[in-house]
Amino acid sequence: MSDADEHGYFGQFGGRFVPEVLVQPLQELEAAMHAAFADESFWSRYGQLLRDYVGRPSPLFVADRLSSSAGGATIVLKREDCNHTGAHKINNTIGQGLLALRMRKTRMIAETGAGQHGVATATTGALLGIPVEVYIGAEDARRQSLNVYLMKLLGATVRVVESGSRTLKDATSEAFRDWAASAGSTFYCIGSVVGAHPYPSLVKRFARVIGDEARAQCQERLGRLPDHVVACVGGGSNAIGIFAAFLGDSQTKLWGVEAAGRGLDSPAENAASLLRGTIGVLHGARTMVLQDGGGQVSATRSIAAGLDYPAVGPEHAHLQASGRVTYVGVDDRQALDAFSELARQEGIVPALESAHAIAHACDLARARPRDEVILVSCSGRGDKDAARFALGEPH
Amino acid sequence: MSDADEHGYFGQFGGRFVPEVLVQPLQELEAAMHAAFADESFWSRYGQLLRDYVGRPSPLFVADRLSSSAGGATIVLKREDCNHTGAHKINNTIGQGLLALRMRKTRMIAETGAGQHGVATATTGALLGIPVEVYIGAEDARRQSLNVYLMKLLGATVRVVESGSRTLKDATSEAFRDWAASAGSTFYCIGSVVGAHPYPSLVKRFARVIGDEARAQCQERLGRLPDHVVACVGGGSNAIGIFAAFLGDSQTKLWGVEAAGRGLDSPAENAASLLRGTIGVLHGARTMVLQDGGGQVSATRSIAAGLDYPAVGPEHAHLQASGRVTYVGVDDRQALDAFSELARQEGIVPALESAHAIAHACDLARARPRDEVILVSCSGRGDKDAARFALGEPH
Amino acid sequence: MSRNLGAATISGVFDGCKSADRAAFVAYLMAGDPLPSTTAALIRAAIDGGADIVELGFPYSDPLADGPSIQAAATRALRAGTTFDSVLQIARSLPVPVPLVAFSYFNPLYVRGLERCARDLHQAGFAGAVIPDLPPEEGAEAVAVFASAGLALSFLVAPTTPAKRLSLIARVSTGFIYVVSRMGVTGSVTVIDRGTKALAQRLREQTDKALAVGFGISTPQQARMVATFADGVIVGSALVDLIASSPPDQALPAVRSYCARLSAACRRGADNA
Amino acid sequence: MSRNLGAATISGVFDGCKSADRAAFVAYLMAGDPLPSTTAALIRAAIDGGADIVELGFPYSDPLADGPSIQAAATRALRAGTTFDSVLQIARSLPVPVPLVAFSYFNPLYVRGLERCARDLHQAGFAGAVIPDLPPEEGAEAVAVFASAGLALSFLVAPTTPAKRLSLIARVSTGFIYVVSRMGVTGSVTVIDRGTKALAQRLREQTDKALAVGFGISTPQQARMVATFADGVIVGSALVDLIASSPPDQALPAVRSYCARLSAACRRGADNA
Ligand SMILES: Cc1ncc(COP(=O)(O)O)c(C=O)c1O
Ligand SMILES: Cc1ncc(COP(=O)(O)O)c(C=O)c1O
Repeated sequence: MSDADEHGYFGQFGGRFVPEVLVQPLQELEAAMHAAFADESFWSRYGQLLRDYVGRPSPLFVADRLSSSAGGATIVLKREDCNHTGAHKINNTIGQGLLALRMRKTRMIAETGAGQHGVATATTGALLGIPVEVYIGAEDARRQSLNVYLMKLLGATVRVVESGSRTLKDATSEAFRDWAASAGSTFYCIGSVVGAHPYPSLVKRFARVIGDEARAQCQERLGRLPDHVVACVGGGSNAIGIFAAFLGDSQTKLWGVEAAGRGLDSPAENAASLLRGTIGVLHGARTMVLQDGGGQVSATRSIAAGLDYPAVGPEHAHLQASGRVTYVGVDDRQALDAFSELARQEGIVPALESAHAIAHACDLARARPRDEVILVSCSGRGDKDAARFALGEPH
Repeated sequence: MSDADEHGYFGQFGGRFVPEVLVQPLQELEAAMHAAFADESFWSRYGQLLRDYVGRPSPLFVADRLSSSAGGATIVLKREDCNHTGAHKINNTIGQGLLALRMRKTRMIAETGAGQHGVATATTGALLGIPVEVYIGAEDARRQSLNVYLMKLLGATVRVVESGSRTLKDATSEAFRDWAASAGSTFYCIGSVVGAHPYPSLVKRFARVIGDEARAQCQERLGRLPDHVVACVGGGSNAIGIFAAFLGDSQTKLWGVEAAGRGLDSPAENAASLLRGTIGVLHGARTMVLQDGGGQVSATRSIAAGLDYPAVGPEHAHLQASGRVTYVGVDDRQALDAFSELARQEGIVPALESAHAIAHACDLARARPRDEVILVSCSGRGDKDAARFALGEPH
Repeated sequence: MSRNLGAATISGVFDGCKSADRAAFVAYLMAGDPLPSTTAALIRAAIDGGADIVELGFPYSDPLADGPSIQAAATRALRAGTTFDSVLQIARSLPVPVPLVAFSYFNPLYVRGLERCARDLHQAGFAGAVIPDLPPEEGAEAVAVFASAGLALSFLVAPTTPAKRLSLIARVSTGFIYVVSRMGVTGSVTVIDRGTKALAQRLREQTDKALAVGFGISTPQQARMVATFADGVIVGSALVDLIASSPPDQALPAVRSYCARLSAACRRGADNA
Repeated sequence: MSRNLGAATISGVFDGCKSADRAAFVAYLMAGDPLPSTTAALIRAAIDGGADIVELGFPYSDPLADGPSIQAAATRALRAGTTFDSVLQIARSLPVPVPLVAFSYFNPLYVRGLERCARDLHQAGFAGAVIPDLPPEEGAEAVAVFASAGLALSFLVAPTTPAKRLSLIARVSTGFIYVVSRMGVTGSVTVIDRGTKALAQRLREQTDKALAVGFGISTPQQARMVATFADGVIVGSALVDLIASSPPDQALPAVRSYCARLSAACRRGADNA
């Protein structure tokens, strides 16, 4: 296992590089997190909401037609797209929302890129009766107008960020700035396994329901563990969530898929922090960062807004360094092909983020025998992307 | 119980009023239906797909905040919005798709209004490897561009119908015309408990998983049956599906909610076939029809495209006549209010169709004590409607 | 049956044609298309051209058995304000009685009341009716009501109709039996289904009633072919299209000459090979 | 500590001000804003106006601790091509040595390498540094490296800093301790938080090191109030805004006169009540 040490480090990655105003709020959060994790009533309320509200367990689906069309190993999908709000993000926001209630915070803030985490947080706020404000880059707000509408409909205040590259990284910075001024009353509900300690550990704990369920389902339905587990990596929460359960299964190969955008070798045209980044510090953690030689954070680009982030959760940097997980890139074109392919072969329209994982799974399947099992995290549904394309956005 | 007699009649409603070319295909379908229903392997494959693909059982969710805000009885939601593709329609299309495979049909056709049944059929076709063509009125295609995009993405051919009022009724007529010419090879996958015998019985059988699950969940979670069950009625499949399990529970009051559009008393501005229709024959069945004195079918209007149909399943006409179910109208404005209210109070964005049922449930709740239980069929999610509004369509 | 004047009239027409070694030519027109006021003259033109029977369509909002041509004609007629009563009025206004068959979907009849409809149709001069979406299983009441009003009621058979139902339909039909020449809805086609002849022959084994073939016939060649094995040839969509595409002042002569060519094609003699 | 020339220089300035019964006035400027070529003159103007210490901001793409004014200044500076090296160049180009403190986020320092940064800053004439996103728990290496390069390293305390950490920060800071006057990020406010004085007093119980208060101070009135309990008054966003809003040819006199008013407000004598 690779949990964080007491200072929030996974190997050399992680930590808490934040302005002094945020140190005490993070310590308070850390203490509350440990208390909640040790409290059975917390988990029972969490489990109840995951079942009755989110609709868990999410299905495990053997994608026979996709497997045949890829022409090789058996591809199995963990269907986070079936969750309420359509992605894995809600597993995390409900956990953090319950923690916010325990901490008697009266307001939640969040950053969002694709809008999925924003919608999940707005949803959780409505469910638990906590007012929510969501920061979103102006560029993303334009690309994800459906999710912006949904957040407002759910009662959240949407704050459009015009600074920097006007995408997820800037929305995240803005959320941290808000929190610096409001931490007494406000819970910052971060959307992935990124940020300063204890966030990567906190988010991981709520994401790992994906892997825990999938591992048990594989054993029950297939009578065995998968040979491969594949997940896309933006900040890295769905990937950590599914990997967590398999880290100890040394025969199971783990694959993280980064967004290669217009190509891994086109600087500022991809979002492959692990494959093309260098060690740096962003949003409170030491991790792999896409940046120039002077430490200025680079612009990124991916067709999947949820992967369009220049850093990655520190645990992934560690899993890369340790060699336990192999990271690969899938570009826009390949992701779009997988998006249509899964729709046509199985009637499942995946999020473009998830389509990156599907694309790699098909690649893996091609060369392998039918009795090898490839488990893929289908982290979300693609309605948000279909809405963009239905509006005529080119793809 | 109120199943159809051998001629497909529920009391005086139902039957098979179709052109001669369709009689034999309907007889063939009826025979295949009975054979499938008697075959355990059919149900086991169906149950497996509902679990691993659709994500059933769908949750039962106690809407505490909505109940408090309505200020009375306890509202409980049956969450068909959590199903893959976002509505109850998929329960039916998967059943019919499996039947199409049994009958060795090589093509499926469907009509659609809101696009939900079209998406569900396209999805099922992709899943089972059956080519699909979907008829949709030109007016609906314009209103539901997201769903049109999704159907195409799923590999279906979308046929836009320019005849008549260019809405669901005309798409249905067109599907029947197609089937008249193609029944040898083609399965007509109808989207609700309407049409000629055996369709109302066939669709009911696949819809009743809603009520069977909900009844068991109520007993397990609440230790009792609901006092009221509420569902919206377009063609009537989600309503029949949830009512079916409770018809024998005489203490449980059943409510069907029709679309009152711009008002029950504005002719051609609502879609309340049971409340404002007269007995007639449409699409093969004797039922309640919105029509003029000369038997010409009226134009209808509802903000919910899925309710915008001038007739209703014959079993509902019977349940109205027998008094077992009470039918009421909810207008556009009330449905829109319920749409926002559920979003804000519980973080659930319902389909506008389902919002009609929510609105009536809130009305019922208001006057009643907290220990009364109102079970509502939340038949679908509202992303399709949010997409329309996000594009600036007025509401 | 002998008391059914309408059925007798229709049978008489078929008998007359048979004696003349020809098939009866049945012309279908949509009442009220393009206007209620133009229909009577179009009927006369068809008769002048040689139509032996006129099938008069009652426009309906949801004509499930019709293809685009007749759907569009119904839409035009309804937009022009055509109602059940105005179609009756058209029939009554014809100067000489012609053998008229009402073609109406079931719902307008059902809503008006079957008894009232039968009475009204009879009084307006109709000899019989075809209800394209009423199979005999649902038609018991209509059969009784129309018979006692002295109106023929013709049911349809289709290529898929199983043997058992063929004899049922043969039994309950009066006037003639409508043989649908192919799977599908009304509308012109380029080739008449090869199975139609076999279907007519199977039916012939069950009944002596007249068999009229329709759905898809549009050319004299097709009519000639069908006339070799059927008692009647029904042409609808092609005629409706012709009216729709003719300039208003040329519709009547166009209908007359088109009907004349079709009527000629219905002759079976050696001169018509 | 006595070998840390930078820390000694900075302490010297604070000592001098104390003797003069005034708080030190620390002026923050963003290097490279609006252009790398204008910064040296702006620094001179601030010094001419009476700045005792200049904090020079290194522009960074993701300035988490800064409000809109300084974010925008960083964006302008980066767009103008400002790099770490060009800031060093600006510092080296100043004609007379002034007490300069580098204000940089951690990442650019980390990526360049802490040892190299410390050496470069020292050689360019900086006396010390503030790293706003480096809490002491993560700062052990920076503390050692900067100390051995002869540079002061000032950590920040905030209203929420618990007592235990106050003493840690007091212990590891050199040159001065940066007292953040409120929760939040940089940017002008209308009222200085009442807790700031109490925070300074709590800190004073732990250390004799100079305490400079910043975040939000923009008017002479505010400076005067803060000067009553702090050893230094830091003004940043207001100065950055002034430069951004001045016509190019008036920025230098505007900065000079604004600094003069702030510097005057830092006097504690009876003449300044
Ligand atoms: C469906 C989906 N998958 C994946 C991601 C990437 O996030 P993470 O890497 O934290 O799972 C997102 C982010 O919005 C998402 O919406
Ligand atoms: C979500 C939803 N609910 C209800 C309906 C109405 O159909 P029915 O009355 O058959 O349940 C539709 C039809 O599209 C729908 O999409």
